[in-house]
Amino acid sequence: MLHTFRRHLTLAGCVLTLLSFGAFPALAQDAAPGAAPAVTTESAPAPESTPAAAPTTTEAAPAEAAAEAEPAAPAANPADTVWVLVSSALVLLMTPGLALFYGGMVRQKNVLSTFMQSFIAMGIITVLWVVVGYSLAFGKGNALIGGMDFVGLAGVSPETPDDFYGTTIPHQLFMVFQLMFAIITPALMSGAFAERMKFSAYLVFISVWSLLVYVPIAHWVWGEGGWLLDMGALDFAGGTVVHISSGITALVACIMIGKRRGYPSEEQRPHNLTMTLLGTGLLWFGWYGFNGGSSLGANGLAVTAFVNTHIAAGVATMAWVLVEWAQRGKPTALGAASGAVAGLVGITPAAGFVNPMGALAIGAITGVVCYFAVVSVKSKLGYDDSLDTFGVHGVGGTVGALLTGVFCTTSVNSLGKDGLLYGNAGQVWTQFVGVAATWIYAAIIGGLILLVVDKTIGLRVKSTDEEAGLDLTQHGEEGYVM
Amino acid sequence: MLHTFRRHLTLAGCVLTLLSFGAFPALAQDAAPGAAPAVTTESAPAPESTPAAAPTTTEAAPAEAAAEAEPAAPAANPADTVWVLVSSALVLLMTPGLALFYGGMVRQKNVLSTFMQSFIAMGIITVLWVVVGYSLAFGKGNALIGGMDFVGLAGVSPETPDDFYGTTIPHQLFMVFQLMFAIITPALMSGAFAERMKFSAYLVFISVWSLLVYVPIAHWVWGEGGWLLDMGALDFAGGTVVHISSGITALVACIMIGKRRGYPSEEQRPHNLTMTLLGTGLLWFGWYGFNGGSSLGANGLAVTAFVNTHIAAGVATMAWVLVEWAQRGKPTALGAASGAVAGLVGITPAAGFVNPMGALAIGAITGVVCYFAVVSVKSKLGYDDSLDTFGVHGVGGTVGALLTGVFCTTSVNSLGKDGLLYGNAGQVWTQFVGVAATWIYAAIIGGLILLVVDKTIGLRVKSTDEEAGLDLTQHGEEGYVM
Amino acid sequence: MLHTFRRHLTLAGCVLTLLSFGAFPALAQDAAPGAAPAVTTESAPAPESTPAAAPTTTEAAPAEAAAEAEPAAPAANPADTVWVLVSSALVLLMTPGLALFYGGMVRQKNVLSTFMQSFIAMGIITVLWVVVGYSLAFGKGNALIGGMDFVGLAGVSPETPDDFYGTTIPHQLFMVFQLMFAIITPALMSGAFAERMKFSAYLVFISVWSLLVYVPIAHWVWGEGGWLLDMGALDFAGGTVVHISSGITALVACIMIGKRRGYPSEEQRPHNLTMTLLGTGLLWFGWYGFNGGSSLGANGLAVTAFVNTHIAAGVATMAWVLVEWAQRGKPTALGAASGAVAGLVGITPAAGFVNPMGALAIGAITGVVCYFAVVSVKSKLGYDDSLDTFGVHGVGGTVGALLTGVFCTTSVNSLGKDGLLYGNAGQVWTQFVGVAATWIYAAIIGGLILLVVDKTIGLRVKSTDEEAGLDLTQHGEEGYVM
Amino acid sequence: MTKMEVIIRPEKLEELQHQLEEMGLTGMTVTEVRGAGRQAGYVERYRGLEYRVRLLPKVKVEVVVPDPMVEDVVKTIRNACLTGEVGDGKIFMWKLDDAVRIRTGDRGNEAL
Amino acid sequence: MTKMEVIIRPEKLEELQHQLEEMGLTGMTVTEVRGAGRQAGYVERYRGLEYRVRLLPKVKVEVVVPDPMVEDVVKTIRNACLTGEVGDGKIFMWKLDDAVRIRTGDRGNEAL
Amino acid sequence: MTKMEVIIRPEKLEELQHQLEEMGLTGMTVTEVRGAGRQAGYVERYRGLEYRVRLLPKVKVEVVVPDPMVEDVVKTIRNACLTGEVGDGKIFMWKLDDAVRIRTGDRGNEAL
Ligand SMILES: Nc1ncnc2c1ncn2[C@@H]1O[C@H](COP(=O)(O)OP(=O)(O)O)[C@@H](O)[C@H]1O
Ligand SMILES: Nc1ncnc2c1ncn2[C@@H]1O[C@H](COP(=O)(O)OP(=O)(O)O)[C@@H](O)[C@H]1O
Ligand SMILES: Nc1ncnc2c1ncn2[C@@H]1O[C@H](COP(=O)(O)OP(=O)(O)O)[C@@H](O)[C@H]1O
Repeated sequence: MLHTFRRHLTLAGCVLTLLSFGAFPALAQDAAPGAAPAVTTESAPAPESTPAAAPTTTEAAPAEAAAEAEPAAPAANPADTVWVLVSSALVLLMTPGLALFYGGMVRQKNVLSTFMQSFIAMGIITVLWVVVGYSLAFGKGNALIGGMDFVGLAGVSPETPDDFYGTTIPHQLFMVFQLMFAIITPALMSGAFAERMKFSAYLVFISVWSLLVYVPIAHWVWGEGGWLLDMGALDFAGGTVVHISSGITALVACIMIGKRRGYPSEEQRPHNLTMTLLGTGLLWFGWYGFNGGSSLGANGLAVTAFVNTHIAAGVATMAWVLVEWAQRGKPTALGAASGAVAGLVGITPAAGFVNPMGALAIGAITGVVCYFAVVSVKSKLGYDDSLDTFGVHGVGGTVGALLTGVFCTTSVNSLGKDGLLYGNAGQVWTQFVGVAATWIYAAIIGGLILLVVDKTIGLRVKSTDEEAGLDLTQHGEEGYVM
Repeated sequence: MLHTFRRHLTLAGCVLTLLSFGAFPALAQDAAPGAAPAVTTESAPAPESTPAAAPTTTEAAPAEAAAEAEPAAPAANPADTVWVLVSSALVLLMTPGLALFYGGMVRQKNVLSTFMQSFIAMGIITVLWVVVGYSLAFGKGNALIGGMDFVGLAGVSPETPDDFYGTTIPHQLFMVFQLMFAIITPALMSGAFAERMKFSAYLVFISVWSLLVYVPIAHWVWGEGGWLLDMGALDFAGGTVVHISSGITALVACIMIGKRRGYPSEEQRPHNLTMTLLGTGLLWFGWYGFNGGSSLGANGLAVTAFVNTHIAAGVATMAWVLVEWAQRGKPTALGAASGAVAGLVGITPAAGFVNPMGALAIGAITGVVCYFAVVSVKSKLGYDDSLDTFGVHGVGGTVGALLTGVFCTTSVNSLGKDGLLYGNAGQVWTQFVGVAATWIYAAIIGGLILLVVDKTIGLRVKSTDEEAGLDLTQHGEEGYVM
Repeated sequence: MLHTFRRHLTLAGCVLTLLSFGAFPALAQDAAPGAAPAVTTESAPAPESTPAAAPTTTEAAPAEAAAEAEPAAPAANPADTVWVLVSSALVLLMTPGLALFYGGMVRQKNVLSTFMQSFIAMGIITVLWVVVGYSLAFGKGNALIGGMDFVGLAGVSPETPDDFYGTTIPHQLFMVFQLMFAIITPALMSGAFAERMKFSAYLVFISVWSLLVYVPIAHWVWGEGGWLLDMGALDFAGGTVVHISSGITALVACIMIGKRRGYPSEEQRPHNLTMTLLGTGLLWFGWYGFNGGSSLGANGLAVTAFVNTHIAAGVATMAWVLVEWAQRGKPTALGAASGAVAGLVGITPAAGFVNPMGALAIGAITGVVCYFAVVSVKSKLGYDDSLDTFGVHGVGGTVGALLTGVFCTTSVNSLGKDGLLYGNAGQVWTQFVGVAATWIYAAIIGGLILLVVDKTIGLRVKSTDEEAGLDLTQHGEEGYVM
Repeated sequence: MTKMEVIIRPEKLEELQHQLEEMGLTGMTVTEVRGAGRQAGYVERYRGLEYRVRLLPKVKVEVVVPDPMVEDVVKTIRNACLTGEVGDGKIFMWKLDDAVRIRTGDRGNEAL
Repeated sequence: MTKMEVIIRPEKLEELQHQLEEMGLTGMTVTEVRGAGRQAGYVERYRGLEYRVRLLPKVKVEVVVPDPMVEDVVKTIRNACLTGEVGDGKIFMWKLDDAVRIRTGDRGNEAL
Repeated sequence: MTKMEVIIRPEKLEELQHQLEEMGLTGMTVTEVRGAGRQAGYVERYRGLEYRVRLLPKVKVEVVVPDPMVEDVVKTIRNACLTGEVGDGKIFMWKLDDAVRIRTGDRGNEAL
């Protein structure tokens, strides 16, 4: 039966690929004739890196629309283009970084399967995104979902900007930057159900989840006409879209799939913490692109997001380590790594809306809250969120999203909002609605997908396969032969 | 005798170094007086990042020549400069990435020697390139080889652009970007004859190969007046120059040096696939600079190359894994890594000439073809291309170069060509000539160099040294003491 | 007692954090109203990436002051901003790179503690720097120390440049770029006293050292009015500030704390040289940002620094390996790594002041001198500078700083100086004064701090803890469970 | 004094150690080994090259006990390590001639 | 029942396992060890510090066989592992008192 | 021929090997093991999950010696490995029935 399934999967994959080829002659003209001379208009002042551009420049649109009306197409700004190119590369690197981060925490016999859960996302999500995902997230649609106009990247120019998203960088660059986020998000979930899910089930699960959960939420929060965007919920770089969505589905998944064999009585220590620490380093490094690049331009907002990201990571590292030291007697390296990631998660929604002292506060609070979520809450409630996807991304993303409503200030970003501390208590409520909607949606739809996958393919490997390890049984390989 | 050789080598190294010092007073004036005020001319519109510049802007030259005639020297464009600076750094990182990629696939006792084959290229090729290699590749010469005008980097300004290569970035930046390519190419070959070549032989071999094989081919394809360039063969970022040249010589080398002791009867499993996967991540990350940076500017072409690179890598990962799954019953992590690299190789010549759907097709096809080259062809023909340099780089580079002739379109890059699918079947023939010339040249000259090295130094370590491992016997070290 | 200390430390940490929160409402207005429209002035020609800007543009000030006088605030240059953003990220990555570099050289039982000594610096120094360190280093002060005007980053704008430091990039970006240097410097020291210092002592030591040693020296060399800057001592990217300061204190520290248990009779081989080599790769990669970014702009100076950095690293790799091969009979991978880092250290002060042939010379000389410092001098004098912080950073930094006085030339950087080879022997003396001052200050104050920490907390772990390893005894973890 | 060499599944180590401790036996020496036997192995493939891996990860526990305890220890081991599936492992045992505690020089049963 | 402890070159493991299997002996336990003896060691140098490494990688194969098979097994081992160069290794053997199959409780030769 | 199995602190290996060599014993086989006994273990914590680690890194040295040398070897071992602190380790010893040098086929004491 698995055998048959495998055949089907292969077939499906090939068909998908071939279908998408079918699309390309129709797209041969995607670099429109108007594109080539576009850059000669660069001296036009308008699209110069706007210093306070929100990730989606709704409010800025009028101002720029004028400039756009005159030439055939607005020109991309070279400096903005470089920054988002670099940021895209940095965000891509986070996925191998995540593979290391998670891979070091599992047992040796599952290290490759854990890596694969990240690496395969770089494959499957790329294909899905360019074929249909990007269009559904960012194509013209309604408040809930995008449209079909960008299917197969039709009309997504590598030269000229879109007139709504990233109006100073080529549209295709905006598309690929967003793709990097779409890749890492499902991979984040793999931490919760590590060491026990079938690879085939995982592959189907993240494919469907990406289209049915990630894509809609991305549209709500960042898409033209998305209801959370229009409501004024702030999410600079993906606190809800990336971290809450994955964190919540991850929680549902680890409860549905059940605990690891032998958990928690058997010894399940991380097999290689140096790997986890290297992963942390790469995540931290890549996160500058994740948050800093979300300014979509080489401007003060990028600097703000970069600096806030760094500060939150640093202070959250200290916060986790110091609390752990006081509570448990020893400061751990895994604690430092966990704190850093928690801080990075926490600052994600806020990075372009708060000042450095806000970042310091958000980092410290997220670090401490995640510490207790991971160390106390989990063991009390008894689920096996094996590598703490929920504890760090779900909780950290939620804390960060709410605190954004507390610390945000228009003195940093005129296209943002003022938060609680700046006299606008309502922003916390707005943030809460965004968070709650994401929680509910990700839990229900994520849960349904898992249910269907479980009933058809089966989520979990056989118990003896779990004993032998997923590397051997799912992939026919061993991580180390030393 | 080896002992004597070693002495000679040391001497040679020192002499080389000292000679190059001798050159420097003569070069003290290399930052010419005109350089400092150059940037003040930046408001001149011409050299603003030209959106469709080919890596070598032959056709663009007239247009810019006008602009250049007016001021003393054309100004470098700051955004273009940043992008190529970053890209150079990214490409450099690919060499340590390659060390990890290969290092993980060998047995533990040879891991350091495999690393060294990459790292030492960062040393020796750097020295050779700045002293003479760059000049021979990119100095003014004839259709076959460059000249001596840039020896010791004389006249290669850090401020002003060259008037032929990278006309919007400082000449020295173009030089160092090219250097990164020159470094990784010989290191690629080390996969074919892994675990059995003397370090001394390797060092001499890659030095000579770099000057006699890499440098001429780079001149043919990218150099001013190079015959393949003038013929209209397209190679955006090194499909022929980098991948075919190294892949073919690698095939010759692994046949000449013979199989590893005990191959294939003894167990020779990869000792650390997590290392290989991390290497894959770094290669993928660095490849954005490799291909994206080959636009030499912060323009739409960079975006095109970046996006195509990503898409091809992603789809080739899926292609390899799915075919393997269908054929052998399990999707492997090493398969995902191999597929990703195959896709990256395949898109290299095409990255700036095709649209995203072309990239999708090239990625899928290269992934599948390389899979069969590695899994079926090799074992049938019986050579020991140990880490599949030929199977991935030779085959993938060839497939990519030919497919460039199929999928290329001037709608993406007006300085490119239309390919088979856009009504110009002749481009496939042009590409074929480029491929064939590279195959023949790299096989013959590469083979001759190996022959000479074998007769003088001897290519292969003693059999007992091979048993003990190259780390101990060539370097007097062990990779792990755990 | 340790227990009590731990409590205190925790408390101190929390208080520190909370205090800094107290500061934030006062800072809510830090993105001043004038900031938003600033970028519209970008077409003003003056602040376009000045091609020969020294890291601190003292001399350039008059020229730009004019431009600044007109608009309310000078605009940041987008291309310069991107380059320094990227460089900041690159420099941050060097700290995990250092963790790998050092971590691979210690024994397995101490690998996590070695990592932690780097990672914790990313936490604690970040907090100290934004609260007070940056202000003391770069705030308006006197010849010896900065002031209090930037405490809590008050007035450090994310939009507009400072009028002295990095006048074409947002002030906050200059701040965070400098922060990355402040992070890695204390972590460098950890190599000298590896495998035997208490984590609590380390944490206190680097906190105090950062404020009392790093901050003042940074002010002397780079700060407005700093006495070494005014004297004309050249230090492009931190030869004295980073490498000599840490190298000298490291030497004092390893003498004060004493040799490792069993050194040198017991076997203390590096436990994982592949880790060290990967670390070398990341350090090399990051160093492009370290040196290249110190131009603070996307200009020819950045290219000069980038190219010089690469050349020196490459040639020093060869120099170390060849000397070792001649002297000891085998070229080692650890030698290649050590040579590369030595070359990178040596070129640091010189990167923006010499031409490529100067870089070649500096790389070769530093490589050879450090080789002998590490291999001969250390064992003769008998101290246990375990991972050769002094031998590489202290010695290499000193050699590089002095050679800067030999090879520097105003033909490369008009804001630099001419050195010995260009007729100005006096520059060597100026450089010597800078070196000597740093040696003396770092030795005395560093030594005093260590003394106080030793008398209060105790520097060294118990002998049995040293036997069991610092991972278990300081952190309650193991690096590998395989 | 009898030396008992016990080959078990890695995941049973913790339980075994726990139960031996409850019997008062804290001394033991543990080695990671790989074992072949009736338990089926795996096939691994690396780029198409196929390896039949018959050696599976096992843990070897060595414990030296006074002769009268041997049968009790056998019982405890079976109790702790039994899953009933092929591959549960073996106990091999033989008499020692002597034992020495390095620290004190104690010999024989005293040394345990 | 005799326990045979065989120290061999790592690269001979596959051949040995193959030949033992052909004799009908599938049970064995394998450990990675390092061995010193007549075989010359290596000198390693790390930043000039010199280490004489006399312990070389070896593999220890433990196989328990019924007493009558011992001489045949010795032959097979020599056949599979002989290179003739110093360092081919040793076989050490001694009689066991008992063996237990954990899964079933079988004792003695039954347990093998 | 007696087999001596010596469990020691890892950091004593070099000294022991040195002293045995001085006695003329170069042959030995070394394994990395983990041992529990009277020596106190450690507590490890990973994100709050607590593990009592009772198995500490030790090194097992196996050396087969002609019977008359046994007591001398015991002395040498104690000399090389004694720290006096708990955890110095043990020596277990038993008589072998035979030994074979694979290279030559030598048997018994000849094979050592
Ligand atoms: N004859 C033998 N000699 C040494 N070790 C053996 C022998 N037979 C089995 N073993 C060890 O015991 C383990 C379990 O044996 P196996 O036959 O797979 O299962 P079971 O003991 O349940 O029948 C093997 O993996 C191997 O390590
Ligand atoms: N006396 C001994 N006790 C235990 N193991 C030994 C002894 N002598 C040799 N060995 C083991 O046998 C291996 C091979 O021995 P060696 O003397 O090098 O070669 P050969 O057996 O061919 O003479 C050694 O590496 C060691 O593991
Ligand atoms: N009964 C035993 N069987 C096997 N190994 C033992 C036994 N007792 C101790 N050991 C080994 O000896 C080591 C040292 O023993 P321990 O009791 O901690 O110290 P000491 O020998 O100094 O009293 C242990 O770590 C373990 O490897």
